[in-house]
Amino acid sequence: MSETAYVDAIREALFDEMERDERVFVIGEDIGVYGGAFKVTDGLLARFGEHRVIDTPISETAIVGAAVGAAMMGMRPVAEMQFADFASCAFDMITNFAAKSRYRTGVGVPLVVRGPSGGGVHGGPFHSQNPEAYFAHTPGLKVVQPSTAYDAKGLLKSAIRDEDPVIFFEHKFLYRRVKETLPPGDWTVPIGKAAVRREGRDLSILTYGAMVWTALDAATTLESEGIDAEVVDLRTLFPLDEETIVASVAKTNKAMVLHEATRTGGIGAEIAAVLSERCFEYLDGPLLRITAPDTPVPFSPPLEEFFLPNAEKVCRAARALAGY
Amino acid sequence: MSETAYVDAIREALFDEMERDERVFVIGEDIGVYGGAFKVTDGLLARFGEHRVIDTPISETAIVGAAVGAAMMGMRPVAEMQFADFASCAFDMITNFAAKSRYRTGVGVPLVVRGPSGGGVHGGPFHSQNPEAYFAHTPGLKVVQPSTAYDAKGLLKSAIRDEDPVIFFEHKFLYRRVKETLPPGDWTVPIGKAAVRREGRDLSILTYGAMVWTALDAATTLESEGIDAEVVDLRTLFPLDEETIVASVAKTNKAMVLHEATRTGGIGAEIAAVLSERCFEYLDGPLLRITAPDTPVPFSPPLEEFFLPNAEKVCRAARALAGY
Amino acid sequence: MSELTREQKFEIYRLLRLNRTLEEKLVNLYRQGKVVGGLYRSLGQEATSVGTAYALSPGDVLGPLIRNLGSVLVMGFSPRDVLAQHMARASSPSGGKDCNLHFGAPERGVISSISMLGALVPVMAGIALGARLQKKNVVAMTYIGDGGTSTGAFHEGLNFAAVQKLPLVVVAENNGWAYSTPFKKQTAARCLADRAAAYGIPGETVDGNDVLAVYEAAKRAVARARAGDGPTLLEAKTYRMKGHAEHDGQAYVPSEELAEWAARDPLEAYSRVLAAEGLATADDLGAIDAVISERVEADASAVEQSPFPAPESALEGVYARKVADAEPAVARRRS
Amino acid sequence: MSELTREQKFEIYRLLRLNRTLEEKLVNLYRQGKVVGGLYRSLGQEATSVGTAYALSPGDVLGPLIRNLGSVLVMGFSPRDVLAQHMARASSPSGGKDCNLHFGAPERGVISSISMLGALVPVMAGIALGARLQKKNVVAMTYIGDGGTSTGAFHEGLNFAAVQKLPLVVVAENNGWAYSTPFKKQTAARCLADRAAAYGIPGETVDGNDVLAVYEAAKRAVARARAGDGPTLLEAKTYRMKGHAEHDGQAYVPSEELAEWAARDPLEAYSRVLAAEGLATADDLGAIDAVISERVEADASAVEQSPFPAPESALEGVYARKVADAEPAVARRRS
Ligand SMILES: Cc1ncc(C[n+]2csc(CCOP(=O)(O)OP(=O)(O)O)c2C)c(N)n1
Ligand SMILES: Cc1ncc(C[n+]2csc(CCOP(=O)(O)OP(=O)(O)O)c2C)c(N)n1
Ligand SMILES: [Mg+2]
Ligand SMILES: [Mg+2]
Repeated sequence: MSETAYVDAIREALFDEMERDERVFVIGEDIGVYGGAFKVTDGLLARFGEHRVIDTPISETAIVGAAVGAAMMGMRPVAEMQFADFASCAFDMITNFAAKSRYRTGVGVPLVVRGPSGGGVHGGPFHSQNPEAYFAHTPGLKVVQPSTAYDAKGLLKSAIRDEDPVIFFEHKFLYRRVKETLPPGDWTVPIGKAAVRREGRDLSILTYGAMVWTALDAATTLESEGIDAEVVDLRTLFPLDEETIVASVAKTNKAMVLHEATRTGGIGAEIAAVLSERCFEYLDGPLLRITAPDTPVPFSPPLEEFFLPNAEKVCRAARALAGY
Repeated sequence: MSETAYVDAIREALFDEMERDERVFVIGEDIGVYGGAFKVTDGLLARFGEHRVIDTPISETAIVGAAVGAAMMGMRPVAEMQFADFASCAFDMITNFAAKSRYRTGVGVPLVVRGPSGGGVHGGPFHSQNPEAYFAHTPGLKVVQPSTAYDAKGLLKSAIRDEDPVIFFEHKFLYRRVKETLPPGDWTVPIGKAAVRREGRDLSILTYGAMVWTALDAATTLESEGIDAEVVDLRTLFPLDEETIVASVAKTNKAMVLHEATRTGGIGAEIAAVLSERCFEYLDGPLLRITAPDTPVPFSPPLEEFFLPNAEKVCRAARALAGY
Repeated sequence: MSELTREQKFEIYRLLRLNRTLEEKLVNLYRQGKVVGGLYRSLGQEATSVGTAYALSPGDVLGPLIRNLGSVLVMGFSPRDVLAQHMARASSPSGGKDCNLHFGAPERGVISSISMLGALVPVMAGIALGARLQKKNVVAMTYIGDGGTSTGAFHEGLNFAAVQKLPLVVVAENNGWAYSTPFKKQTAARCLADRAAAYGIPGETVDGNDVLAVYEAAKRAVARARAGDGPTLLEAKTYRMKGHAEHDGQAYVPSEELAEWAARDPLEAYSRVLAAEGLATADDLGAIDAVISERVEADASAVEQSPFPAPESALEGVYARKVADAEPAVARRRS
Repeated sequence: MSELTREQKFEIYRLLRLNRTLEEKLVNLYRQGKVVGGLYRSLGQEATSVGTAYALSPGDVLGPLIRNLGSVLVMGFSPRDVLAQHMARASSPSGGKDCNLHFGAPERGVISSISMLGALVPVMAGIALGARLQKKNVVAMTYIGDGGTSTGAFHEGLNFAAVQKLPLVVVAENNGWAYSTPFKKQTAARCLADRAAAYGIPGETVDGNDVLAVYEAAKRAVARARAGDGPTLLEAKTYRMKGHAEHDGQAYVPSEELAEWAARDPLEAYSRVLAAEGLATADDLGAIDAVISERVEADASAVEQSPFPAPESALEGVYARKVADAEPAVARRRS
């Protein structure tokens, strides 16, 4: 059987859900005729027509706003941000209208805002951001980021079927670099559940998105050095799957968080808090954060390489931690 | 000597800085003739004229954008958000234009965005928010929140004189409830320095804004129970004064974070991470977070009361922690 | 010109009066400290709210702002709903979670705004879009103040609606002021209808204090929307007779302006119309007024006696299904 | 009508040609994999960039977008700057921190945009405001695409500038497309100049491929701004002859449209004008072209040989003074 790339898995999820449920439609910039800047929506227009594949003006607030309204009318909109960075232009609509509607008025807003985040492709400061922590600090939203094609498809389906607004971050570095054979049929991956990607006894690397692969790389190196790392793919960033995190750390007694987003106030901070609260007795060493530094994402390749976490940095931290 | 309220201290800072430096000007909605929704800018128009006290249309993006441009031209704008909640409408401008300008192009943007945050006045979901963590996750910004009239004045002066963009959150509950006698003359409070408000040996309560007063209340109660709490007022939320935090926790060996913002991904999370990294060996108990729950800010008084942290909740947590 | 029946004309009168009487009661309660939070008046603007909302048909959807008390009454929300909202009671449509006119239910044809001005315009475009996708013949109507038209959200929403030819009517309620900011400091455009050209849609200005004129203009805009001819920007020229909220004495407002507009009170004007058409004497109207006052008083007492929400309900309803506890889980002890 | 001197007319020609030749070199480098990131073309739009920027005076400030290569050349940035940016070198104006035309320096009259379209409009209003506060007679000019006019930031910025009567010229570069989105799906307005009415400011449409017409129109707008008459929205009708970026084959563009606009190439048109005015023969221009090509080639080799930035410089420059370390401090051990 042929392998499906991460980007194609996302398209399949959209396609399947649009076939399954006529309330589902997609809306965004250049998603119709062009099929999206990354071709995620390629072919949807031909199949579903321009009523359900809506090309919009350059108006992120209107895109998300229209999704909010349509969701209130009973539809299931999937709004694309051409780059996740541009969600900043719909920030109010996402964090105040979509996130708070159910709580304030009992009117749920089942919508998905999805788009490519992350660096590694020399996109510069505005096409490489990882803004997930902004949304993970916003009650009412759910925040998801798949690392595999399987999860990309299964989580997006869950996101579309969810009764609440889900912010779905795809990692653009993975679009065509990650592939696998997907099972046929209609399956989903639940929101709110992490996955242990590699079992290990010595320390837990808690991570998500493209960094899952970095962690697995590092784990291979570490193994050869006698350090047995467990790699936990968080998958859902809000609400966190605290049970899986706690179980892992209770077993390994040492933890590090790895993410591509900048350090201060990132998802790693929240995990530190969860571990402080729930795993104090289990921790035999400090929680280390391997993240991008607190700077914008630089453009030039040597700068971006320096900026991004990589397996070597993970190994270095893991060795220090193992020494505790 | 007469006492100066927090709100008046802010006005004095604006007044003094506008007198001292003609590059300083204020811009925002209803700040001129009306003197601002909370009268923070009252009297500035009469003194400085409408060139330097600019009433704008309802356009948060234009307000901050104009401040960015003027700052690039060498001015020192102070932009008011009528409520801090509305900074969401200028989110892109703040986090992408202002925050990243120096890094990307070497052009600094010395501006202040200030406004009232916080609850306790039954303002409902959109007039009570504490959005500081969004901005503390944005490299390039500095984030400040004073708890006293002295700090309000001294920190705002520092913010205006800072070479970089500062997001200055005032707590509206404190505007008229907190007063003190201010020394004469031109003094400032440095950005990036926390203050120990109460020395204690048994545990550290790390907090800021209106919650400093809650912590002090709680400390009084706890004292009568034989628990000696140290209260650290962070004052600057990004970058954090890690030295003061670490010194306090190294002394007390137990820490809790108290903030009014919602829990997940709040400033408390970052502090947990800092302590995990830097104070692992010092902690004799889990770090506890006393915060608002992960919901929007509800309107009705019993709901808001339930939502907000208070001295009782702090005491309860402190007792649990002391028992470790 | 007006095809309104006699009964409808009376209904409009009752709605206008209910708007005003209910608001007067709220002022009263506010002064007694029984209203939680601020009180935003619609005095002098009742004709705009009632006239526009009255032009909708069953199944249409309205997105009111905080001064559109008349509109939510037209849509069938009750004085009790409004009173309970202002008194933050459990029985309020928002269950005490939000304030003033921030409530709604799509199935009842009302969408709740958030405070951020302009945000409702794209959302109401989405309402129209959602309905069209469901092949429902729904018209969406919403409001925007002179101040609100300066927001980016207004622009994006209306532009999008125009491109999509959505059945949307945006009523630009030009009451001369946005908080303390006069029209001239809000925009250099001559009037708000002029903003329509930017979107290639019809813009029209109507006397917002003449309820029948408002109704007729709104009816035309609604008809265009329903016929598939896209959005209309309908400017209603009216005046904010009170401060931004009750705490605001509006010292910044020229008294001549107030006097001029006081003479154009929409209720008095409409009463004169009814009299001139021989439909109602002052006594007839007085009788209606008395019934309304009585009802509002009764509703207010009932609401005053109704409970506040249970504190713990603060934690409910963030998600369809509860996903997280409010209190941090306790630290696990090593076994 | 045009008061341009002979020398100025040649200068305009050189700038147009430099824009095109430099861009051709970038295409070349791009194909060789030497350009980092995307390459955004201005082919066919050179007259709009050059004609508008040329209308500014020393001290004025310009905010270019990514297709305004000609404008930054007019403002005095060099081919080396542009090449170094595209090759992400240490010597680039942004030091390798940002890409393409994202660079600037207020003291050199250029403000760097961010990618978020529309954001530059309020910022350039702020430039004008800042200058006015300093009593400097500065005109600010910026650009917005047909797509960019749909953003809320554009609306807020232009509305604010109009209310404040700021000396701002906003050039709406209508090249028919926003990525794959045609004008008709961007707005229902007939043209971008129609958006001016919403702000009560003059809106004018000019042939964006006629450099002298663009210059004249820009000159008028600049004069109005300088005289204190406030902003102008100047629409330049032009055409995007290449895809959104080099990776985009623009299959969605009708070939007739392309053919039609190819016949209106701004450089060829201007060459004909110079010939018709008897100012320059094809040979004269050819000689100029050769000098430019040589310079661009030389600059490109120099830049190719120049170093990338030092990796650690990724940590520098977030704040005026360093406030935090990149690596977490090590855990302190209990003494
Ligand atoms: C985006 C945003 N900024 C600021 C405010 C604060 N605010 C509330 S009402 C108001 C004035 C509104 O004026 P207008 O739109 O004319 O409506 P009116 O009050 O006259 O009905 C302001 C500034 C807000 N609600 N939303
Ligand atoms: C706010 C925002 N949304 C989306 C994008 C992605 N994007 C970059 S260029 C572009 C098209 C721009 O079209 P237009 O404004 O007409 O300029 P042109 O490319 O034609 O010069 C888009 C959608 C962006 N840069 N900013
Ligand atoms: Mg108004
Ligand atoms: Mg274009």
